[in-house]
Amino acid sequence: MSERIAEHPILGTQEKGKEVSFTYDGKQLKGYEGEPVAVALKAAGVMVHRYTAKRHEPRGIFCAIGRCTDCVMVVDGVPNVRTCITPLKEGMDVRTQAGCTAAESEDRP
Amino acid sequence: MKRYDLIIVGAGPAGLSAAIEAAKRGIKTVVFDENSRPGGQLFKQIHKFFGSKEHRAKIRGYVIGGQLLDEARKSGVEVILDATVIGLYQDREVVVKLGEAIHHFKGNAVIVATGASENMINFPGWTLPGVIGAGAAQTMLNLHGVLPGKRVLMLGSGNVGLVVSFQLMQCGCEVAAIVDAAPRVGGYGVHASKVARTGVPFYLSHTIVKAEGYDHVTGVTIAEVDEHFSFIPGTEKHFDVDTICLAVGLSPMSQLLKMAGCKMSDDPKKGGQVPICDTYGRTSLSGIFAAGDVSAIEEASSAMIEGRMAGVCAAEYLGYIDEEEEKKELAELDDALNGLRQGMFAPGNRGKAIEKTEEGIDISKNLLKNGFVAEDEIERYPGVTHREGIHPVIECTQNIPCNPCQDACRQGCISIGDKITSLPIVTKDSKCTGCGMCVASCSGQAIFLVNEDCGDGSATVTLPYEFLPLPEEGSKGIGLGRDGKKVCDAEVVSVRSLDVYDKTNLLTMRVPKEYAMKARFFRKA
Amino acid sequence: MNALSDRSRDIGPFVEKEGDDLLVCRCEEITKGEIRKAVHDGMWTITEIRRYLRAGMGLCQGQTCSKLVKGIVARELGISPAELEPATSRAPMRPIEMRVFAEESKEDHDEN
Amino acid sequence: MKTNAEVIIIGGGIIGCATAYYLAKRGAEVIVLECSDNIGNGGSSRNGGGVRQSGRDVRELPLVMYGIKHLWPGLSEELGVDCEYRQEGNLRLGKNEKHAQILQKLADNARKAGLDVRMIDGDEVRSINPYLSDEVTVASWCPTDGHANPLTTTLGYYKAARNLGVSFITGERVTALRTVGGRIRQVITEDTVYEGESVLVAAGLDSRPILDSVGIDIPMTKSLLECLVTEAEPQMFGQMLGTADADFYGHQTKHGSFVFGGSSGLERYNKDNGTPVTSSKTAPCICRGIIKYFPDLAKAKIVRTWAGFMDASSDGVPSIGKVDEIPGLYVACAFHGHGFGIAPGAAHQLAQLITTGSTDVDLQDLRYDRYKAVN
Repeated sequence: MSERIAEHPILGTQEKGKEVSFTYDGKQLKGYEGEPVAVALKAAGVMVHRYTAKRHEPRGIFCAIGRCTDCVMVVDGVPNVRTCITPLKEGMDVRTQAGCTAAESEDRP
Repeated sequence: MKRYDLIIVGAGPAGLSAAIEAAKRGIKTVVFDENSRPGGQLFKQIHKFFGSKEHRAKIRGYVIGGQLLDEARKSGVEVILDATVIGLYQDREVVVKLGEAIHHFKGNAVIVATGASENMINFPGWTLPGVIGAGAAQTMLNLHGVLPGKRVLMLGSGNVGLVVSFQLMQCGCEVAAIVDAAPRVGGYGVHASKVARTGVPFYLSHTIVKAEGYDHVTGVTIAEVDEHFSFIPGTEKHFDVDTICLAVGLSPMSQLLKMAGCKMSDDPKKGGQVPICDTYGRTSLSGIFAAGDVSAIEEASSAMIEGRMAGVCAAEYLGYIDEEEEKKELAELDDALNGLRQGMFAPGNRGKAIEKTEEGIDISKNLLKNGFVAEDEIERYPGVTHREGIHPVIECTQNIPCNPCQDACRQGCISIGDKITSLPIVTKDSKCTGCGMCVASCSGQAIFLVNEDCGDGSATVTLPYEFLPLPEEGSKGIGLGRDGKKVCDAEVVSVRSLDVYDKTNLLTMRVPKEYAMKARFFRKA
Repeated sequence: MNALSDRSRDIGPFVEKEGDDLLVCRCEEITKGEIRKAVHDGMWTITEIRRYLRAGMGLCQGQTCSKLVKGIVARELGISPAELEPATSRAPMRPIEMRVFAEESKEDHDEN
Repeated sequence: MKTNAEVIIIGGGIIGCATAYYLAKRGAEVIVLECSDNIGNGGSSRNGGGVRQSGRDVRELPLVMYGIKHLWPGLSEELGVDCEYRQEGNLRLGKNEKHAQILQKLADNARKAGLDVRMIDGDEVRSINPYLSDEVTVASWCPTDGHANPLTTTLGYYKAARNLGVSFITGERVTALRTVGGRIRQVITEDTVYEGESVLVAAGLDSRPILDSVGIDIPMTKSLLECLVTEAEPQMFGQMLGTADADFYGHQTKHGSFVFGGSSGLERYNKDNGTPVTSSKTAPCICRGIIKYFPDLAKAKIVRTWAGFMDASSDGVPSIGKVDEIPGLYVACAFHGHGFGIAPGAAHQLAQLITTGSTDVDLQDLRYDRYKAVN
């Protein structure tokens, strides 16, 4: 449901790093090296980054600049990583977070 | 411990401007910024700035960012990125996270220019993925080239809400509505008008009832509010959207100054908790200065001047210039800042409902309520005149500090006069050549070239056009009124994209002559 | 002494209201109703609300909700939000891994 | 605003709030005066949350043991606020022979006072807490120790006391006490004179200048201690932890975050700019200490650090009880950085002392006038 901007009327075509592969909950996705993990996920149509601890509610990108900490996920095994300011690297393992750990499939409503 | 003469926190417009002022006087200056790109919000601002030449008017924000960065580097400023300042401790000690370690630095002086953070507002469903800050939309669009969504509802009609709505459309998103609980549009009328004429409806005195969706936004319901901001039952309106953007103001990000022990005050007029400081950014602590949004929410243009002021003060504090020179420099900067802090949106007018322009003309009520000037209102402004042949029509109806149009016309058709906030007028005996420089130079996209009667029953209207794809010559479509509704059929005569227009394309459309003063946007059939 | 000094001042009873289940602090998932109730439990300052409920004490440290919390507390107490002192600012300004915090650079960043 | 009551308490920390609560339960009319704008703004909200008997001086053991036996277990229910009390033991850790000797001495003394505390080796330590590194070779283990949330406990006492009619006045700095006819009577602030039949001074470090006005002195010095807290982590362990070296202490909270305190050695010399601000050196030092004991926590993120002044007493234990020379005057201060766990017991006994003149626990060793020259 989201896509990348091919050509911008003011900014033209934006320079991106090289294309890399990463996994999102085990699925192979592609993105560009150095762009925030959240952007690569957004481009792939991923909306839900985590489920909260108390109410088990979905959360995604909110501020996109590392303040609100809503977009945190488990990245390479480390929980609470702010994906909106974490640069994407080849082979990253990105997982939906539930509470403060990686979500199991039953955590998802 | 490593010591700098001057440590600046934040490489936005204020921080970089301060650094340039300091470094060009030989001060060893370092700027830390937590982001991987310098420039702060400038790099997300793709519209042309207001003001006059000295304020870098009609230059796009991201270009100004690049200019500042170049100047900083040339004057020997060390700009360190991905450098998160985690604390401002006693004795002006700045602790910075760099890579995988923390570093301790001392500054003989410290300028804090950390900017602002977005305010948020809560309603049922506000935590759903798809509800985002307007800043988030801007970051995704302009820094990372990804769409936040396809169909967006914008909450907030201040300049941020209006500008970001326009940016969303420039990237191909549809803006379903602009909603604001206030009864009047908060931002510049020209920003509202350029959005409204593309067909975006404004809902003033409305706010969000709830965001809808299961695990992300699929819709939103808004409703009208009364003067106590309570919902009026029966006024609910539903929109299918995938994104809700919140643009409800900014708060100074002043935590570092508070941690350092600066005296603070809570000032709603300045946007929240700010350090108590003098006009030039001197805080209650010796050697610690504040500049830009961190000390009061304003525009990036003012932040640049405030940054320079803080840089000058720091230079005097550090003994690089004497008091006399400081006084002289600050007086000049005072003038520049005062030039910006004028007009109906000046900081002193915040919250006031202004009814008349400085010229004594009634402000358009429709503009404040619906985002565009109504047909029966537009003729009363001095930029809107009728001439034979091609001539500029300047739909500038509010007093804002901005004058590039005056210099844009080589024929001297346009005059603002000495007072930068005055409404532009079309001079009497001027000879318009139709060059279009005025259209491209108007930061508010409020100038049109009109030939009201081409002699064959048609008229031509030239309008600023910053969307893709560009319509081709001869393509048929419709002319939209200021309200974004169809008024007539239209055909594209030409699309001019000169370098001097700086990416504002000039689209000329032919319309039946009775629509010369009505059609203000083109949409391809 | 200030407007909040006499903690016995009558602010009326706590009455449940529509919208009480609305989340305010996104990180710690604290609702408007919990905040309003805390005010009636005697928590009249932003600092006390934070300590009592953890509102604004989560991962983002109140960067998102502090103004909202202030507004609710002020309204409940019948005062202006500007009369409420915001929470103390403390390091680190952003979350920082312990291994990084522990690593104090010896060379204090050499220029290169 | 009320200015007269049976008891005036100076200090709205956990001691003041809890004593007010137990006094009100006994039917007494109480006013609490707090100089800060916030209730519980001193050590009460800045400590590491230990509810611990082991490692304490034997003179204060009876009071803390009384609290752990009679008060802590039902406290959340009694106050209607979750104090997050968790009684899963205290490990005091050591890495070498010197540590072993320190721990052994503390354990021996505590056992004499009737506390179940014993020495265990590194393997047994890791059977209790598998996350501890191999550097830990010895520990003392007290299974009846634990931890609680100092913020909600302090505010819980405040809330409960307020509900019982206690008057709390914040932002009210006491400048002097005054006796009338040989008895304590007046508590004087900048704008107001409060009157009570009894006055309890429980104002931490500020107790010293306040008591000065009636010629009483309790030797105390100031020391700036720091704590830090991590983001929430999955639940790992329930014990309270400390070390023989005192380089760190702390626990995992119910919320999942870890609260740790520690020392850099600079505590007594930190510059005081009027507010307790953290120094730039201490938190990194505490982090290094923690990582050595808990390598798994290296990637946990610190979200906040804070500091507080400890009211260090000259012999390491508090002054609690009646000031015999001035009828009606009571003190409870100089808790020396470990006043949280002992607070319910101390407050409960003070309330009993003020209302009945007697206590269940003998407070003789904690008298205000016990300080004698060493040579």
